[in-house]
Amino acid sequence: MTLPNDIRITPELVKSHGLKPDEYDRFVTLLGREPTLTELGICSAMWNEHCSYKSSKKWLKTMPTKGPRVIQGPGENAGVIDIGDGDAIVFKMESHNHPSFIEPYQGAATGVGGILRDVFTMGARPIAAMNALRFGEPSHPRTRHLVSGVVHGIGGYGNSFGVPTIGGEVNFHPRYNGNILVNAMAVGLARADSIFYSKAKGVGLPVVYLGAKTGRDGIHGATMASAEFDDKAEEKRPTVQVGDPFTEKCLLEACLELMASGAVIAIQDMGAAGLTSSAVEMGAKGDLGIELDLDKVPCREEGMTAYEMMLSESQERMLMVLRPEQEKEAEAIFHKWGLDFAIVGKTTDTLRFVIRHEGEVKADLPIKQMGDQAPEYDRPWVEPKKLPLLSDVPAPNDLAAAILKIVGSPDMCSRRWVWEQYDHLIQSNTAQIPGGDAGVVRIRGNKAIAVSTDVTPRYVEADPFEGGKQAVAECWRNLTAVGSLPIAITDNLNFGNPERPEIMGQFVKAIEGISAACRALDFPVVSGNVSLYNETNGQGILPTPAIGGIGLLEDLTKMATLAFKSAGDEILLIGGHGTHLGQSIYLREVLGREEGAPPPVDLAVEKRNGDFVRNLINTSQVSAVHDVSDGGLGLAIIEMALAARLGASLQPLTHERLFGEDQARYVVTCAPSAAAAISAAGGKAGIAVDRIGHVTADATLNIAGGPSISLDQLRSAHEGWFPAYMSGEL
Amino acid sequence: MKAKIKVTLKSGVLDPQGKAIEGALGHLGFGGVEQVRQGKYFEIELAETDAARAREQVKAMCEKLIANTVIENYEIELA
Amino acid sequence: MKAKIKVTLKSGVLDPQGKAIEGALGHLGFGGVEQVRQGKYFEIELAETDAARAREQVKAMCEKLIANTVIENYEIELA
Amino acid sequence: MKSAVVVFPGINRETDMMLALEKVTGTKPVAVWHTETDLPKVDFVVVPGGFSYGDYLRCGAIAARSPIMSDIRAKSAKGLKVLGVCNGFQIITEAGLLPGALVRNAQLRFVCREVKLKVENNATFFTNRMARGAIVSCPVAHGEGNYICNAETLKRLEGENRVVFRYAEGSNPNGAMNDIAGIANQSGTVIGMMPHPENMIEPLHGKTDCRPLFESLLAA
Ligand SMILES: Nc1ncnc2c1ncn2[C@@H]1O[C@H](COP(=O)(O)OP(=O)(O)O)[C@@H](O)[C@H]1O
Ligand SMILES: [Mg+2]
Repeated sequence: MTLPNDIRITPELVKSHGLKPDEYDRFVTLLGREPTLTELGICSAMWNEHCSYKSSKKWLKTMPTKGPRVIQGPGENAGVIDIGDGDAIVFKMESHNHPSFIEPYQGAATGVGGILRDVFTMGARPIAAMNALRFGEPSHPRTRHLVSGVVHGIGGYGNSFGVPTIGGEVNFHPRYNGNILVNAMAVGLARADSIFYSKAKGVGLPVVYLGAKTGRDGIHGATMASAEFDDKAEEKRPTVQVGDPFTEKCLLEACLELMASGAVIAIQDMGAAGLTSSAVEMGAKGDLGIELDLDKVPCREEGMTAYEMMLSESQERMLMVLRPEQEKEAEAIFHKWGLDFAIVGKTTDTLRFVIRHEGEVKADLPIKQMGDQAPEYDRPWVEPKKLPLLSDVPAPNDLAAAILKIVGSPDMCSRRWVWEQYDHLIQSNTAQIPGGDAGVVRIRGNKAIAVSTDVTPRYVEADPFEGGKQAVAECWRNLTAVGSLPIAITDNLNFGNPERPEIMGQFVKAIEGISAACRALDFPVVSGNVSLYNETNGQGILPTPAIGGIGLLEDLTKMATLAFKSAGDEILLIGGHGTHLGQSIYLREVLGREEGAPPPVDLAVEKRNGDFVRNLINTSQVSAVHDVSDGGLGLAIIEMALAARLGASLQPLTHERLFGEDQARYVVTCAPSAAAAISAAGGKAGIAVDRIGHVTADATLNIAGGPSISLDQLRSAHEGWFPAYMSGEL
Repeated sequence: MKAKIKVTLKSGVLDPQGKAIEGALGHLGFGGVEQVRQGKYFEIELAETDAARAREQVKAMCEKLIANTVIENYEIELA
Repeated sequence: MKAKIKVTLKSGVLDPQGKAIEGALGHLGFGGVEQVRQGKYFEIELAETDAARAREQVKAMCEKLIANTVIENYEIELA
Repeated sequence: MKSAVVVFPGINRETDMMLALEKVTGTKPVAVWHTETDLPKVDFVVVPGGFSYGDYLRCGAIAARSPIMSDIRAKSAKGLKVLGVCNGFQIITEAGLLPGALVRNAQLRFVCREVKLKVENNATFFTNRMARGAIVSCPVAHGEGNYICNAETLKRLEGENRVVFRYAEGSNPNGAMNDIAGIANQSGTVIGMMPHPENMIEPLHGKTDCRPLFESLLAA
């Protein structure tokens, strides 16, 4: 069979579509003929890294994805977990790195829009959002503009849509100068018995187009998003996708209303490679063919070609297979919300993906090969070199100065400037706003969930395996520190160019580490996203596997917060004193060195200590809890003091003890009368419990035999950096 | 001198605002509205008195700050 | 026909955006910027072909929706 | 006390408001869709917060011109009690129920934070359970809450004791004139405010400072 082929497919054209010659040959063999331009476009979109996971599949398969609470693991729009009482939590994290680098406001905004869509496509109402951000060094000429645009864009979309943004991360590092990371996470609530999937069922059923009209937005965004950057990036720019949170909000309400009516058989949002990937996904998953008539597609612009319609990444669109008898009802719902509704095709039993436009067949492809049988690579990789354990790191000349430097450093200072631009209260269920160890939102009654995103890229760079373990462990620890039981994670694996064996080595070992931690902590991976080729002129980002975790709080009245509660309370360090300064914030910020092995993570100890602390919280034995992570014990205690306007008086502490970043540790406070019992219980469990001081009414941090610093001083350092930097004063 | 600058979205770039206004005008009973596009408008008072130099300056301001040339075009008028 | 509408803040109404741009231009090293005022700009495609009637329509649109006459002035140009 | 909450496309704090009304007053309000032309018989109507029509053109501008608002305008002229919160304040102001305008926050950023509110007028249907001069905590969440009006309007608002809420203790988050957080019309039957009392009524919210506002509705 041949198709009318207006444009000759040259090697250059193939290359410009990001297809390698062998991949193109594979495609031609598959077709038994030369493809049309539309077919080439479809193939390039489906087979690029972003949609096909061709470099990562092999390794993603090795992650633990099962567990008693898992309703849906990786492979759908989002993961689904059971939280009891017939409730399910639907969540996922996704990157929008390259678009945000090119146009920070719209890139970040549409990133948020995309992940929200992934969640409500499955029938869940979004109840929380998070964002993990990585920028270049503050002194880089573009950094301020990028931070401002990205934060503004995340707020602009999420606030208008109406989801509380309750947490995230912000890091700065020169290795992100040419490739920032914008990872957005969304969490939704659904009934466990009414989750919606993308798998089409039934032959001859209408395929319906919902939402906004199709324009030329982001054509080739999907292929762009997997192309390594060079200085020409700005020229390679696709027409930027513009987000419309208002339409998305209407789309959410319309979809939930329609789902409740029982009319929906299968539904899939149009993300990267819009109409193409959504249609192929629905068909391939359901072992069905799909026929689309592009003359029926609602277009925003004149004279759009089949190629453009199939590759457009216009936002706020959905594709759905509908029960024919409820067509009119469905249409009425969408028109009520002012959205487009058009029947653009039907399901078939041919297993072909057929595109008609203006009376011509523009594409006729084997649907399964385009979808779940895309190429898969086992890329060569090398074992990362181990760095030596760093011993005897010198003490600072001036301890007070060192503390203030760390408290006010770009990575450690307060993120208030960021999260005050996010509506973290909407929906009336926010029990813990940003600034604590995890964001917490009420589900109903006293049941709530906690959410945290974590990774320490400098650890992963120094040791991908330990760093991968640490990212999961810290997330688990943050969820534990508010008293919740960690139950599942999503991930966003941001790495450099996988065609370089050392980068692939980082990827492989990080996944090994993540998997080991997930197994040890009963913390399965239920969804995720991979972003590769984060590299500019051969310089890759720090490997950044962001972990987004969900914890369950059965009784909100037991929730712990990090603020000191009352003067006189004893301060206990659980998990032993700090010793490890390799790759620490102290080493970097005070001594200006990024060296050595990161702190090792003993997963058994992590679990034992965490379960112990969670039990203290659930039995109301402690008044405040904070995990010890970046910056060590010193920063943890300062954050607890600043949050309460209460001081702390501490026994003598060496710089190892103050700044060591040893894992599996927590700071808790309790009534003096309760301290003995807690250390006794710790003793029995073989857990070090050190009574290191007490909370004071006077607003100073007091270290016996060391400095004493007023909270005002600490606060202005902690709160000062971000606003000063953003206003251009730094 | 005074510079008047019109900043408009490049053609093809989605304009949610324009779309919403279009709809609202319809509901208010205004017929025959085929399309609405929303842009920005700026008036800048300059110390510069030489038109050519003023235009140069304003062009640079647009490129650097006033217009987001990734998605917007601009048009300068001097008075 | 096509209507071009400039909506500007009434003099005396403070304009935080304009002020911010003024400041930013200063930071960027643009001297001699005495004042910046930000307004809105609209382009409306009309079915109407008669200029007088078109102007009437657009005037009504501005009064009813497009400008907030409590704080804004508008200026219509037909093309 | 029968109340209604008006819903426009893009409004997103209607559930927060309905929950607060139900939790404090004990009666569930009715939700009214913007295309309705006739408001059901109620003692009190709330225009809630959100981003009606995406805040496109101007915050509240498009919603203010929808069918239901004409009926609310008519009924408020006959004394119907109206409360506009955040986007609701912007909507009823655009609709001409209150004077002045709400423009971009002075710092040009959206702000979500707890502020202190001073109750300047406790003789209204929404403040009668509060002491005059009382200071309460209340969250704000808006990008365009900067209240402005001309000199004589400001003079009248102050002179006629129509400033109901003022940002206290230097907590003005948006640069509003005279720290104005909420105002009333001449007869005191229409109140608009930027802060979100509906988000501070139960222990979960950290404080319950704003419960008395809703309790006031029962006395009114
Ligand atoms: N981009 C962001 N958006 C919202 N909240 C953020 C963001 N970045 C950091 N935060 C919040 O600031 C606090 C400190 O962040 P971080 O130091 O990463 O916490 P932790 O060390 O407990 O993981 C957390 O409550 C976090 O949720
Ligand atoms: Mg923490």
